[in-house]
Amino acid sequence: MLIFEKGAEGRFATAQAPKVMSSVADLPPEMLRQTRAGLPEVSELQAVRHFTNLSRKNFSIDTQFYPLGSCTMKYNPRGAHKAASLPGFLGRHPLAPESHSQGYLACVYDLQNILKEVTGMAGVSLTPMAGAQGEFAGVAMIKAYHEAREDFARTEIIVPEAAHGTNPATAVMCGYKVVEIPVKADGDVDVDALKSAVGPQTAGIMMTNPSTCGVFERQVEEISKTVHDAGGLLYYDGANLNAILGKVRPGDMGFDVLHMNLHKTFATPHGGGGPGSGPVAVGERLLPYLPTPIVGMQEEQGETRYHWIDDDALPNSIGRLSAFMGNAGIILRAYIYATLLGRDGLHRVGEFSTLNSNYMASLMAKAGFELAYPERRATHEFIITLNKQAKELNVTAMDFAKRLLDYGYHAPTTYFPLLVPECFLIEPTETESIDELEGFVEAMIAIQAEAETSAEMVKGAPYTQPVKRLDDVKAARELDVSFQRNSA
Amino acid sequence: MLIFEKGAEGRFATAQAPKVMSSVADLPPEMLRQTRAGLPEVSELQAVRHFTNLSRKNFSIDTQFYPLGSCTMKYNPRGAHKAASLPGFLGRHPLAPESHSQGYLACVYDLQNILKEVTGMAGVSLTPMAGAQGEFAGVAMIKAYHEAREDFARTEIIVPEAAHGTNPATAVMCGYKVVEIPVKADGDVDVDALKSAVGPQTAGIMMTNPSTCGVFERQVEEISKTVHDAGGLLYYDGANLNAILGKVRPGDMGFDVLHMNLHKTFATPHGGGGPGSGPVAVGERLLPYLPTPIVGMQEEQGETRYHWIDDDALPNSIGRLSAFMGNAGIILRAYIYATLLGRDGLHRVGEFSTLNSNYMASLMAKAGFELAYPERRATHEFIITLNKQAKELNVTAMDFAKRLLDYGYHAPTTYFPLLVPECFLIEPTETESIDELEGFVEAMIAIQAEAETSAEMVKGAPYTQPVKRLDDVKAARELDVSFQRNSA
Amino acid sequence: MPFIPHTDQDIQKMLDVIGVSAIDDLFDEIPKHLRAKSLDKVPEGLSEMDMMRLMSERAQQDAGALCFIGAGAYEHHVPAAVWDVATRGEFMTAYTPYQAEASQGTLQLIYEYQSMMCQLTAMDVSNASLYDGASGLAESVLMAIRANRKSKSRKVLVASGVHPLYEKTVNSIVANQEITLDSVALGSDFRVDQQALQAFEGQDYAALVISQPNFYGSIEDVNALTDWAHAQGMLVIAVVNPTALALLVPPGEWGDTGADIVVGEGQPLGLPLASGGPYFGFICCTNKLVRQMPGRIIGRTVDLDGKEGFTLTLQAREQHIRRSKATSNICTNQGLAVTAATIYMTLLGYEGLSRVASASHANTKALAEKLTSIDGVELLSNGPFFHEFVMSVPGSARDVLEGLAEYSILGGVALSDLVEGADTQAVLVCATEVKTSNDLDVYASALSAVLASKGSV
Amino acid sequence: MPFIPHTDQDIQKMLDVIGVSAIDDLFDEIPKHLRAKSLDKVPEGLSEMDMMRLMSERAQQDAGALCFIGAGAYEHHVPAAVWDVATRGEFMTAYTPYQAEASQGTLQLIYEYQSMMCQLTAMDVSNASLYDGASGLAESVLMAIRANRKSKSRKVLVASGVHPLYEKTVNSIVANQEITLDSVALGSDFRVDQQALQAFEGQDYAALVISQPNFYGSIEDVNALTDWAHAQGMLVIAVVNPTALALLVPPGEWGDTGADIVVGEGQPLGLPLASGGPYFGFICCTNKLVRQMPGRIIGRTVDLDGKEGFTLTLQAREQHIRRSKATSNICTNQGLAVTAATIYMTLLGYEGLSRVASASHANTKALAEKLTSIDGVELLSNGPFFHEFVMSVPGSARDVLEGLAEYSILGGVALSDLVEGADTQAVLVCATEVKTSNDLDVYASALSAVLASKGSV
Ligand SMILES: Cc1ncc(COP(=O)(O)O)c(C=O)c1O
Ligand SMILES: Cc1ncc(COP(=O)(O)O)c(C=O)c1O
Repeated sequence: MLIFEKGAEGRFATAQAPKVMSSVADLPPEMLRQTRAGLPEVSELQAVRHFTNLSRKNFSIDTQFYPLGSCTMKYNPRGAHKAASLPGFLGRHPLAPESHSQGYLACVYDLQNILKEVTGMAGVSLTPMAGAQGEFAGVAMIKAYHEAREDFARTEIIVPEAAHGTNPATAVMCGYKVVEIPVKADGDVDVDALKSAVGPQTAGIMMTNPSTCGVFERQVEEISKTVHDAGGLLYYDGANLNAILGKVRPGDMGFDVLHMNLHKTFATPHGGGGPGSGPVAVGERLLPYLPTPIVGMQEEQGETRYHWIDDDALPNSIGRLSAFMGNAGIILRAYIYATLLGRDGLHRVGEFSTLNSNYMASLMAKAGFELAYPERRATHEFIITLNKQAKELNVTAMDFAKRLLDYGYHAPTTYFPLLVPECFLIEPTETESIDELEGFVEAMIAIQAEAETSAEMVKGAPYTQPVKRLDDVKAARELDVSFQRNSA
Repeated sequence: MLIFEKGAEGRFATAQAPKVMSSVADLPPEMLRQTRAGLPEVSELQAVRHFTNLSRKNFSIDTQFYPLGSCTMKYNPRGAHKAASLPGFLGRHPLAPESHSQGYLACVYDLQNILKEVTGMAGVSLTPMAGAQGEFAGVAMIKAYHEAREDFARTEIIVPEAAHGTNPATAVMCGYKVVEIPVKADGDVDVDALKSAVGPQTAGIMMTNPSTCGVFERQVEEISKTVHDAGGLLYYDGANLNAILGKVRPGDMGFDVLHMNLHKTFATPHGGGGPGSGPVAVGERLLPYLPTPIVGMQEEQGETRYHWIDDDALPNSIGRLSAFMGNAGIILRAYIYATLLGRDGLHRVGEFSTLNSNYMASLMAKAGFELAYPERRATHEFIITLNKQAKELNVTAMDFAKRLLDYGYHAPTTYFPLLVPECFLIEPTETESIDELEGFVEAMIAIQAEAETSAEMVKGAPYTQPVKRLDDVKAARELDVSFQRNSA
Repeated sequence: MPFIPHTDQDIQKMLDVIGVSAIDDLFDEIPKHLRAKSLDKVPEGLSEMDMMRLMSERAQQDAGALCFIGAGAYEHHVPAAVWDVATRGEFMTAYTPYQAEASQGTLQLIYEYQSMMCQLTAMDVSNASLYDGASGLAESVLMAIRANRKSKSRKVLVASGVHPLYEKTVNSIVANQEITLDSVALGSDFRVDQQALQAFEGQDYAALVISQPNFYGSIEDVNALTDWAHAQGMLVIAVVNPTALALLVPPGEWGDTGADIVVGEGQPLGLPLASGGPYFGFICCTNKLVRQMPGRIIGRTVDLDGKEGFTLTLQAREQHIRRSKATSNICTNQGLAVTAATIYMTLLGYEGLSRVASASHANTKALAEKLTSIDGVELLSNGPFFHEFVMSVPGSARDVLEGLAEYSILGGVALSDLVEGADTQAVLVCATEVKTSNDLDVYASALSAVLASKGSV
Repeated sequence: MPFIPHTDQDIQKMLDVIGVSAIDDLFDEIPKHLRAKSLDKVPEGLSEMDMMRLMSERAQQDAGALCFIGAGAYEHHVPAAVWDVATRGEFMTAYTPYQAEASQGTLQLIYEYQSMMCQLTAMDVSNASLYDGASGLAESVLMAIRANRKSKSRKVLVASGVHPLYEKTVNSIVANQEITLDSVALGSDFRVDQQALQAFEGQDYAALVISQPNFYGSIEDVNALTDWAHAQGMLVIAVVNPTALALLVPPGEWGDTGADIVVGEGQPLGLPLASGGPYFGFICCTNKLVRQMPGRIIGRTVDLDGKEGFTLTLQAREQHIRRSKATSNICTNQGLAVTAATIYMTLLGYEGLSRVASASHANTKALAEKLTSIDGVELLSNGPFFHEFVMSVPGSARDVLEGLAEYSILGGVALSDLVEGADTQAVLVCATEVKTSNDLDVYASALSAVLASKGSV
């Protein structure tokens, strides 16, 4: 039942409002609202109960294994949440003077440095509010770079076909044309195709490495040389940074700019869809274009003072991407996570996420599931294809995914990347124990057996969730996206 | 699966321990533990996931209507929890000097005064840690009173048969003999029986009013006179104070001493079984015997100073009941609750809890359920008896209770008070909306229909909970109260 | 190993199954010379206890001031229940509800959120959130350009009472698509100058951006502006404060036909100031424009048994389906902030939100009176205002604010810090419902003291 | 109406169904002259916002000191996850698990708690909690009196290293049943004086109470004490600190046959200092004594389908069944505190708890060295100690502590405040793992300064 259907006219959580209704008689009457907005009218208990019960209808890391590929659903340390929620942090106004901001600025400054070190880049701006905005910032910097050199001919961004949807969408938002290049059967980019695609019209390439195919792009140096020789720049989509944290750095691979997804690699909570944080890091060439604000530091007579670096100090910046400085609370959580792990801990992330993924891949292969790239090492994630099951048993990846919910596991990412048919992109992360990994594989084996003997049952799954499969077509055709009192 | 079964040897949540293992070489080796204690060995994620999922197996106020009679399961304001969890309160050591305790002491002092006012008594001590300890303190004060007067002949405490089990158990803990007196068919105490029970051996009577029969004891003044005339004192079990808050005060009814259940009347969370808080309030006669510590206040040159009143200042006190001062955090929450409600709000508690209860009673009577005391007003709770259903359909109160769980309602208190067969003691509380009350009655009506047509199905309930009905006999016979690694 | 559960035995077993002898072997496809050395510049890890100590010290450094800054972020009372419930693991540690059946909690909540925003704004459709108000305005501009069938213009007109940082943000974003913004000058009452507006009559703009209340706290004549814009063939983009919506005419009712797109900063709805985020941008529009909407939208539908359920809908607008043809590149949005806002709106209801709005207004009026009764302090906002006003102080606003900061009072923002060319004596001040009348007095006497000690210059 | 959801329509409908015309009519069975007037002395209600402000100010008054007090309540790092999970509504707002099927969360958790306590203490059985350590000791004494079949004595012997406030509490409770406590004197090393003990040889006591470490922080020779008591036909009641159990021989292994009853304060297991509560008392015993155990016990069993499940068991010991014949009157216990402790023990594990214990010990040793290197300060604890020691300061301990408090250092407790007749120069000091070496230095220099300013007298 919707919260709107639970109320009664005139009911509200009285303790939550200022005691008296102050007069607004001084405001122009024609500017005043005439109709009551139909917000819910419930008691505090009704509100708490409603939303508590709603929450119980979710899968989450805290309740289930959630191996959603490309999303790095690792444990979100509760300590990070607690520390970031200290009153001093929650109460700080974004425009508070620097004299009242040294604590917060210190954290931002320290995180900038940590991210520089783990990416091997020269500068960092934390302001982008998610991966996609980080991409935007990165491509906008590439554009600013070419324009500063009066190189206006560069109108194309190259994107491998396995790329995440945000990559081409971002390129277009930055005013570029998108050129897609194919990925080979072994998961690596088709470098020949790349070579024939590059030219004086090439502004740059957007790449993920490891790619969304769950393999490490082995020709990264050749790709780098090809694009650079053509005068383009290399963008690194850092959504998969978890795989290589501490093992290889984007800066060392030849990338000019990248974004990170702090909500993935740096373990900040995903919040049912966000907020995230998508800092950008750049090499020397792009330093002047970093989005603002950034935090700088000065030592003065033994005293450390942190200060904002804004457009005035960085006149060629691509500018501001949010009113203030992005998702400050997520930045804090990421900083805390890095502080808890330290250099050794960050180094281990790549190792153990890769170990977990390869272990699962091995178990699944041994159990007869088809790996999309059987000759390759898995990175922090790997792909299986259920194409055979779809063809022979008429049980699709979607069916396996839904049935997994009945076994208490969140489904992996399905049908992405698009180039592998009936695929599961499986990312266990380093924080899951061997028991969970094995449990998931056992569930898959059990579902395979079910698919062979009772395909219809599997196709009807899930059975144990608050709802059965939903009618998406109806949802789009008979659009109902807002409750109307009389539509109930 | 038990948490012990999820671990692996050597695993633990590393971030939670001091970094280095310090040496204990200076301690006598024969005093050092030789065997590792078999605590769980799990990661932080495993721990969070395990206990989060365990919590999801509970009914609670935050998730369900929970009309457990005699327990006052009302909404626990989240604001009270938040304020009581402020670092200044959580960090205060119980033995901190008064100079560093004025904030906390002020809250205690204010609550003492509020409780005096709502009970109509002369003095309050907040130290008892739950209702039963409050009872203990109260009866111990009665004993101290008689002994101070060298009246050693008083060896009996009178208790109506409807009394809560803690009443007789407490009397015995205080070294008294228990004399039970009957309750009449209309729910009131049998005053004739009382009159013949009292005498020079009577130390006092323990009474609840409204009684656990869910009715107001109409002869309270006569009872008071009878007991007082015999030289005994009157103890008021305040577990049901919610019914009369702001409407009638125990002090005005003639009681000499009472305890309150702050976790009931003052809305502090019940915590899956506790902690509670059971302050005692007394009339003038018992003031010297209040348990310590208490908080006093002095105005000095316009400055307010709060201070502890301990055994030194109260030499006839029955003494201390805990190492420090009871469940301080619960006391804070109760104070905050009273602060949020204020005088008008406290007054409304009795009114609306009584309104809700009478409404439900009326609905149930109209639906054909049998009220235990149909001629009486319901108080904040009321009793129905399912005796007819048990006899005619072989569907017992227990069966109805279990089936209610399937309908998403926590069962009322069952089989208490013992004098009403197959009873439900139903206490909705004032914080539940009319919708919940009606929903519960509808569920009862539906179960009644099920009982008439499919009794066996009802007797097999619940079906939607994590487990079906449990084998209590096996639990007691083959006692398994502690996990052994090899018993798994 | 913090957060990594593996024991030595686990690791050995896993390596054996994989068939390698060391974890490092799993990286053998990475060219050796690219392999990173240790991360020297990253400090050693801390235990949670040591981390908490460090962070507590830092948080303490920024704590304790009495804050009268508004300018786009407002201090309101946040009911304790809001974040207690929003941070339940099931809300906080889930992700985008791709598996609808296992995400009905988040999905229903967003559907309810969308409904509440439609109620507040009097619009037909809301999405599931954008990043923040400023970037949300950029998305609205892009949306208006796409949506305005009558105009081919790549220009948008901005009533210059819009937040200057929003304008900067919009520029950073839309300039890449050769979209430009022009501004209408402001009158001396900090409201749109009708004269200046007339100068744009007949020009081709895709949309007019109207802020209500505007950056200076002033209440604009939105009805006239809306009708004017529509008469010019422009779409109307309303930038609104959601608290104010409980008092002021909702954008869906502006002028004859209402605004077309409504956007704003969701922070006042239960989000702490928190250095600027996470907040969230809300965006609503008319039914007609729904297919141009950026970001996620949740729809109500039924399951196989005909039971009500919720799911992501109209995904064909989104990047994961439409890629380069998507309405926006946004993917991760501000889910948890929306969760909190939904609980906030539920707890407050229309009645509560109205009281918050009117109490904020009353406090701000009272503060303006107190401060401007100080010698040399003048009220510059001479039109009606909501919960912010502009005053002029003797001497430099920056200096005065610095002086106040020494009294632990953050007295507002110097307009010239944010608006190029603004009066250097002007301060933008805000007082919401959280301020007591004593707080206002404390501000007033500190200001008197600061001015006195500066010799009033 | 705060927390009351009723609208006027609701009320009218309800009154109509009941058949009365006003709420007041529902109270017509209460004699009119007894009806209360308004509660004048209770202040007016506050909104949550105003309440938070009031409480924040009060909390702030007590905040900020560096605390070296132990004496039964210890400051340990509490992992953030502990209370985040423990305060989930389903744990916090449920009650005693009477409906087992709808309470498996709480029931399984308590079963796990009981198992952990048995592991820590090396005992067979644990209950679900008592109120606190002190009242728990009273219950243990009552239990021992009931349980000791060999002795009809109503006396219990207490090794006087037991916490003085525990002794007071026990007395308040058991004196009502004419049970008395006698104390064995303490030696100069703050441990039981063997000579004094011998004096009780052959006397009839139901039990001997042994504290490990004792109130003074000293480690007792528990093996000898246990064997001596058993030889005298006394049961052994062990009072232990649960953190110390990770380092020291568990009571189940004391002497030849182990302690019979183990009791203690659970606070160190994840509970904040919080002015003294809620904490919880734990109690464990041998299988033989289980039917004498006070309080609730959870058992593992199976459901109708043979599936594992948990339920209250041995209820025939309890007041709600046995009434006047119950083993105790306890009903509501300390459920939520136990929930937190169970999560704490799970997160720490044996390894973590050992490190907490040894780091606390190391810090205390270091502090003792630092403080006693100050002129005139002497270590009185000359036997082995765990995480507390007694030192002697020049002049009055109370004065010195007051001096330290002005430096925001709570330097310990003056022994004479708690122990009648104790040395007025003696201070009991504690340093747990939360203290840094800098904290210890801060204490040491403040103490030097205080002593210097007092002219060292
Ligand atoms: C490979 C890849 N790139 C980019 C993104 C976009 O990041 P965000 O969702 O934070 O905008 C994602 C997110 O899912 C991703 O998986
Ligand atoms: C009538 C009555 N008296 C006393 C008590 C005992 O209170 P507590 O459980 O807080 O010890 C209860 C608790 O359930 C009760 O209902």
